[in-house]
Amino acid sequence: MTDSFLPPELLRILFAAICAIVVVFGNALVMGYLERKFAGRFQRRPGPMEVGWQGLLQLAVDGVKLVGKQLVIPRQADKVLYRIAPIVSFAPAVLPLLVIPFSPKLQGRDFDIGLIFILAVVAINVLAILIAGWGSNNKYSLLGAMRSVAQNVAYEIPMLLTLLSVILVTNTFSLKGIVAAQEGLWFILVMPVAFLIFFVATVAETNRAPFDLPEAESELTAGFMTEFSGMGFSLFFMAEYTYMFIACSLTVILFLGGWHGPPLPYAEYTSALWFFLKVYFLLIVMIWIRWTFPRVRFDQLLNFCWKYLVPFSLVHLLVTAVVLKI
Amino acid sequence: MSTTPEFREHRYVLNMGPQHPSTHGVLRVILEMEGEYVMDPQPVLGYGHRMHEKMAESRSWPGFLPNAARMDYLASLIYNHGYVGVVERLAGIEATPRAEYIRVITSELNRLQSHLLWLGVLVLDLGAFTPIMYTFEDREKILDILEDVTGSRLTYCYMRVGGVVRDIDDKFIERTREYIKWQRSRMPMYDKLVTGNIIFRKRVEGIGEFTPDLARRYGLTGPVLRGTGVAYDIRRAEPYSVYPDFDFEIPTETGGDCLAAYLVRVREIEQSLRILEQALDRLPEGPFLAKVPKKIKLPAGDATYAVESPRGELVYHLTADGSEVPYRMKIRVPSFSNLSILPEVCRGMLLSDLCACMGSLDLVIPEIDR
Amino acid sequence: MESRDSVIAALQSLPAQVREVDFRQRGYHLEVWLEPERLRPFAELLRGGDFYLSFVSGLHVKPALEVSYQFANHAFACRILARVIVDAEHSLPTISDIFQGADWHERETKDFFGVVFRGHPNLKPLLLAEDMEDLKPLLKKDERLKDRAAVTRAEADVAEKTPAPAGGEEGA
Amino acid sequence: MIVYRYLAECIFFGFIALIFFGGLLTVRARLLMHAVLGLAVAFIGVAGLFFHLGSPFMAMMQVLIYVGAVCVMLVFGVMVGQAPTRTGQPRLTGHNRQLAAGSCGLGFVLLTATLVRTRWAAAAERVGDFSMQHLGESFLHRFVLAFELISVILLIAILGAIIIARSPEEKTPS
Repeated sequence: MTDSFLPPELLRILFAAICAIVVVFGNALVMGYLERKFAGRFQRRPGPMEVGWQGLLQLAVDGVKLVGKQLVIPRQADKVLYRIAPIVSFAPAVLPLLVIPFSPKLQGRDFDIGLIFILAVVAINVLAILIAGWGSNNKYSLLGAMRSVAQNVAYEIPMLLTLLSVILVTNTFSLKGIVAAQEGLWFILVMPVAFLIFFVATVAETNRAPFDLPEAESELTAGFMTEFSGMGFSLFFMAEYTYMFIACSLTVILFLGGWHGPPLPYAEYTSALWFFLKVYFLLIVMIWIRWTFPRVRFDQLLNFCWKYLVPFSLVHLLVTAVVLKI
Repeated sequence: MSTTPEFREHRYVLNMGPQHPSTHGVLRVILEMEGEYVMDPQPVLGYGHRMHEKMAESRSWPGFLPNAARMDYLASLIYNHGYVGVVERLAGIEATPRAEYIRVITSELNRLQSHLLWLGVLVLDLGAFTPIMYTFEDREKILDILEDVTGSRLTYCYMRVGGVVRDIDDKFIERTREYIKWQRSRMPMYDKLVTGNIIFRKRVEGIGEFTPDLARRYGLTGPVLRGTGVAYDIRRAEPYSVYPDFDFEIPTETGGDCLAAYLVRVREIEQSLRILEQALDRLPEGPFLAKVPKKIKLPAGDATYAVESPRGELVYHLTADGSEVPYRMKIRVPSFSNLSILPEVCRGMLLSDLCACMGSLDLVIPEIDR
Repeated sequence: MESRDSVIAALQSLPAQVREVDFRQRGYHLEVWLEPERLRPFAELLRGGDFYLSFVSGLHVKPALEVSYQFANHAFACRILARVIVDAEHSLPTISDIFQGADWHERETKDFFGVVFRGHPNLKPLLLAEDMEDLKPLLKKDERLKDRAAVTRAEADVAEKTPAPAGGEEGA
Repeated sequence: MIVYRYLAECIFFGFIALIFFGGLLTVRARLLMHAVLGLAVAFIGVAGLFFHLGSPFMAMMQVLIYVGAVCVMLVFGVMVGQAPTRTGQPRLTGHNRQLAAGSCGLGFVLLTATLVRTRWAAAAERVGDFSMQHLGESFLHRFVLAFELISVILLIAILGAIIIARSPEEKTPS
């Protein structure tokens, strides 16, 4: 029994929540900048250059612009749903950051079932996209939303199956435990196929090119985001980058050894550097893919999942189980 | 629409355009959809209709040239060429040899920039952003070259009855040669980045297939027709200007699908470069503008002049009544006929494939609407 | 049909009035005059001969509207310009079931000249707005112009014997 | 730890309120879509209760399956079925209203009877979360047959759904 008004555990969680929000905004800024700069470099142009040194402040300025923009609500839209959709998409994006172990000590809370927690919370995003698509009262939005559901439901399966392979090896749902299990050997070396399947599935789950069908701008104008402007749009935008960050964090935790790397002083905290380096490496790979490949077609997308990824991940799971038993 | 006997309940209507990223202008396509399948696409034209044919009847012979440039903003010089061609044919005026060479050179440059833009835009329609930046980089070089000699970047008004308005100089020739070298060095990159891309190929292979006979029924011309294996190019079939002097191939493919049209266009880039090289080598000396009366009066009668635009057969059909203005000017534009096949070919297709299909038709909407 | 001569023979047996013209002067090879009732057999003949329809166009001349059809062939150089005078009701049979591409061209001609194509499945305005059906912008409102056009047509008939005069004339 | 106690109480009643709010939204909504979303809110409330009662695994499953899958499927069904027409459902009228009231009353009576008649065993005081392990053991040892039977039934249901959905006509003209 302590006499303090607020127990330290609660303070810790509050602090972690604030940090998570900082990470969300910081990540959106960094990703926005990286995306533009890399896109620029891939396209033989400099990217943003005007605001700040090398265009560093461009994203901040864009943010101010988006916040200042009028929120246009289509007359025929379902006003309530239209308004809450970006919030429903954005709010759950913060929660997973509370359980991600950036370093042995930098973690909001170690959770026995951290992995399931992340998957459960992220699942709400699909609902948000559906609400957005339906609430806008626009056929393009609706089509985008429907594509999104089919895609997310389909790609969740190979993702979960490959994830199960890792769980079989580590015997824990705790993210910290999974990272700790990779002390000597990263799982990417043990299960390269699982890593590939998982990464492809996460690209699809985060609606990134070449699987960006829910917002395919050349077919559906902007899919479920068609009618959103100003803050509504920027919340979706930030949510998308946060989900990308979470997806890549998961990949790093599951396959790339989390915070493990060459030793650093004060490693319990500073090894977060390795974690972030790996995450941003994956994110840059995602950017690279986006600016290189055309978009796949809807039936190709689903065929790829059901005919290749699901069987492969099933076989992989089986092989893992057999090998472990032996 | 009238082609569907009854409106089925589980179908819904999707209005694509007049403002839509894949219609490339103010084209509107009313799509009757079943889920993601397009069951009945019906193009609605006329959003950019300016009645050029009527305007022609109130302008003097040279006065219509700027109008001709504004129909197809990607092939203005070829539209120039066709127009001066039909006036010269009816008036019995011969352009000087140097002028004809300059016309061919500038027309081919124009064709190249049109094909380059199309290449980028098609891939953009399929969801890849980067190639259009590369093609714009190439295209910019052509536009710079043409800007120096014609004075404008897009809606050129460069040709005149009897010749062209300005001569080309050594600098132009040198820059064009440099450009040819540059473009050749870029083609392997496009081969790798676009043609060899597995997703790209899967997106265009077998999409929007049609046969030579279907193409004939709809009056399709240009690369879309050549994609079905018919080597029909006005530059060869009814040679005009000095095209018979040059050695070039008519690329054809047999697939008849989007991929075939794509491959034909990409190979045409190389052929245009070949024509350019030969024309620059053989460019004759002499005046660039024939002696032409200031005010041209055409004899009564009619004449046709067909040229090969980047999109197909462009025909000017002119009826004169002996006065200073055309009595009737009919302009047959290739995209008009090419688009009319859309309802037939795209029935039962996925929405994404419709975008690919429209991209491979290479539509220029102001040309269709005139 | 493999050559221009066989096309001429086939057209003459239709029967239609065929005239070979100088390509260098006119830009097409054959000029054909048709009776309205011969239009569809003519189109079917060309359809069998693997021609394609280049365009359909109208021309406002003195006796009545004239509709011209231009066809060309992929296999050999043979561009045909067929002229048909519309009948008393300003109408002609459609050929859009023979050459599907004619669909839009006929609609356009209806827009600009008000020619009614009998049997056309969907003769709604194509390029003009729906409420502009009565505009017919390319009809000559000016009687004087129409007179001149009538002269034009007469001269074209005469030109059968004498080649068309060449060259412009010096302006003021 | 008095603060904890109060916080816990507040959160508990907060979740109860959420469930009621979601439930009310579900039954009062005139649009099917709103009803489903109300259901999602109620599910989240239930997940909160699970969490509160010391079974985070059940809570996560509640969110993952009921919110993330069942609700999404329902919404999907509504969107596909109702298409973009969004005229609300008409309010229940006389006959239907009586039927609804009757069935609700019956359900309430049955539930209450069950609640009252069950002899509730006091839950063991737990330290930590072993619900997951417990669940896993029951599924794969004690109830393995029932578990497998359910999966077979689900498989048959999915196959049936696919067959029904595909039967009317082949949509893709190859």
